[in-house]
Amino acid sequence: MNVNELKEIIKATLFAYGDIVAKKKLCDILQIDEKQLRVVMASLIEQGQPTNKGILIKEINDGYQMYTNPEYYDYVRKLFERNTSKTLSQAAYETLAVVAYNKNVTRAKIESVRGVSAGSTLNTLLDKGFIEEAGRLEAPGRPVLYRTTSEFLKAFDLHTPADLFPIETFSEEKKEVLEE
Amino acid sequence: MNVNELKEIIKATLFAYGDIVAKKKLCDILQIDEKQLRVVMASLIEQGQPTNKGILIKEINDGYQMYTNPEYYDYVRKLFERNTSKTLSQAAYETLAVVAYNKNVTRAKIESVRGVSAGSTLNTLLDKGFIEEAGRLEAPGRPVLYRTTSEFLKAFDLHTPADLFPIETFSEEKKEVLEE
Amino acid sequence: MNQQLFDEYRIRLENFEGPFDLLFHLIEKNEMDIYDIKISDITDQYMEILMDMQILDLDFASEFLVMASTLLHIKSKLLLPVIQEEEEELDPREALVMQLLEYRKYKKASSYIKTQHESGNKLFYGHPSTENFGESKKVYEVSPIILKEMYKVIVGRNERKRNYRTRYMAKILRHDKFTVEKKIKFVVKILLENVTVNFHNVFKKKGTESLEVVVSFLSILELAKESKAKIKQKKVFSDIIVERTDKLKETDYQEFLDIYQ
Repeated sequence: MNVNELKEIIKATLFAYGDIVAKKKLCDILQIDEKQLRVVMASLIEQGQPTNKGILIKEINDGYQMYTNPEYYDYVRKLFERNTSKTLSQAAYETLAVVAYNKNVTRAKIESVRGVSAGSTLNTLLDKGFIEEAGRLEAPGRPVLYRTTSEFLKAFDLHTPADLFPIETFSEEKKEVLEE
Repeated sequence: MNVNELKEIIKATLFAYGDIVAKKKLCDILQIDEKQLRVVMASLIEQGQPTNKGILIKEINDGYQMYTNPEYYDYVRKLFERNTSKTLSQAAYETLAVVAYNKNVTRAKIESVRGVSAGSTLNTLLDKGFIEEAGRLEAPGRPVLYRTTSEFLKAFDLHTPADLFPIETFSEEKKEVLEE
Repeated sequence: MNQQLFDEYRIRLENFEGPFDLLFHLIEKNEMDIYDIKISDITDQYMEILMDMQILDLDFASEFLVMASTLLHIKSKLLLPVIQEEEEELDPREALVMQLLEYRKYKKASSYIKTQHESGNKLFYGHPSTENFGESKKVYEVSPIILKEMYKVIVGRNERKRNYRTRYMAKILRHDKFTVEKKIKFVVKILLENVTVNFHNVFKKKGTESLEVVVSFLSILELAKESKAKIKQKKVFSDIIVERTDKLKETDYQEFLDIYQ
């Protein structure tokens, strides 16, 4: 199969699926290996920019998904009655920050960083699908671990968890604490 | 706004909406009249065929909708296939046969036919979506009735339950089993 | 504290994400160095804000109160004369400062996360297609023929293994036993002949085995459930009146015969 044909099939599948399609799945369907897929996808993603920019494709976690070019947000938004812009509470953003930057994190850790109880905020984030349970910590009490989801990556315009600015970005230059 | 820009915005809106977008709505969004829209759409639809054929656009009623090129159905279909193991256990096949040939059947009946407890097999089949609950039998204890689903028909390549080969001995057995 | 500053402090605690957030606010307002917090000033101001709450919502304020006690503890430690010991004395503020720095880091990260959310909000992801992609390929390696054969096999096995034997067994077992199945037939017959009957007179005659009485009673309950009979009892342990309803038909007798005979 030639590359152009592959590209069209990929577009068709991503469009029809409407969600992240795993790389492995695409390789299965197209009968190609992941290296070949990467080449095709790179070309497809790049070509999207100048000639076909209404609908773009991005890599999210171990898959790809189609999305609308944010440039056209103002037009697309008009299609939907509701105001599509959704924001979360400050508490939710802080909690998400702790979860996102710590990969697998217990409720106790979140509470110790923020100094407040995290129960209801965690529930909100679980409901919205931005975080999920990720097993339990092998420690006394076996507390539940939380991590962010691909839904989080999608809603926060990130490709992988590694896309986040490193947390050090947000700490002031290191001073020797309390040194005179 | 130039025609190419219009085309990209139209693609973005049709993609995001995922349903028929009315011509009037598109005209509203793009601030153009219906005659202009027709020209742009004609060009967009035509251009789809050779260079961008994974996702096509068609006119439906008074609007437009995106759809996948049917040429690629065989690939796209693979995405939606259930990712389950291809065989069932002997117990599951037997149980399924009893349910399929008896339409609405109680657990007691299955167990009486097969001579073994049916609990875990029933759960497997319920999980796989091959059978479902179909009310209760109006008899002492009001036991749950089971029947096969359309998922079962799909997986077993049947169009209707009547497609099953008739079992001649069936009527003889019915009374006997009910009496147990 | 001057009036303007005081008004600013009259901010409701609800506006703060927690005690760390409030402490930050105070440190910034007082233009203090986070590494050298004037604990005495901060504690006083912090307490003032807490006291200013007209009604203390303990559910909400408990975390702020915990911080208050931490501050007071640190303050008291700082007031004590430092006895120089061999190992270096830790600054009592250190743990608090570490926590504040950690919190500040994530607070900043959270506004970045929020920005990301705003840009993510401008993306639309489409929906799974509702198109019909045709009959999906047969996933299970089985055909209706196999299913039919399977059924024949179990029916055959069933026949050989148990059918005839169980049929006789069932008859033997039922022979001397009272069964609801049989009894219903009997009750239906009696009710078809009499509109009402006295339970004690008809079903609980002298010499009737208690098992039979129970079975009779269950049969009546079964009929009552199907609205074919009504049961009345004036008071506990008094006689039970069983009354047939319009729903009880001649055909019921035949039907029960068919099913249970």
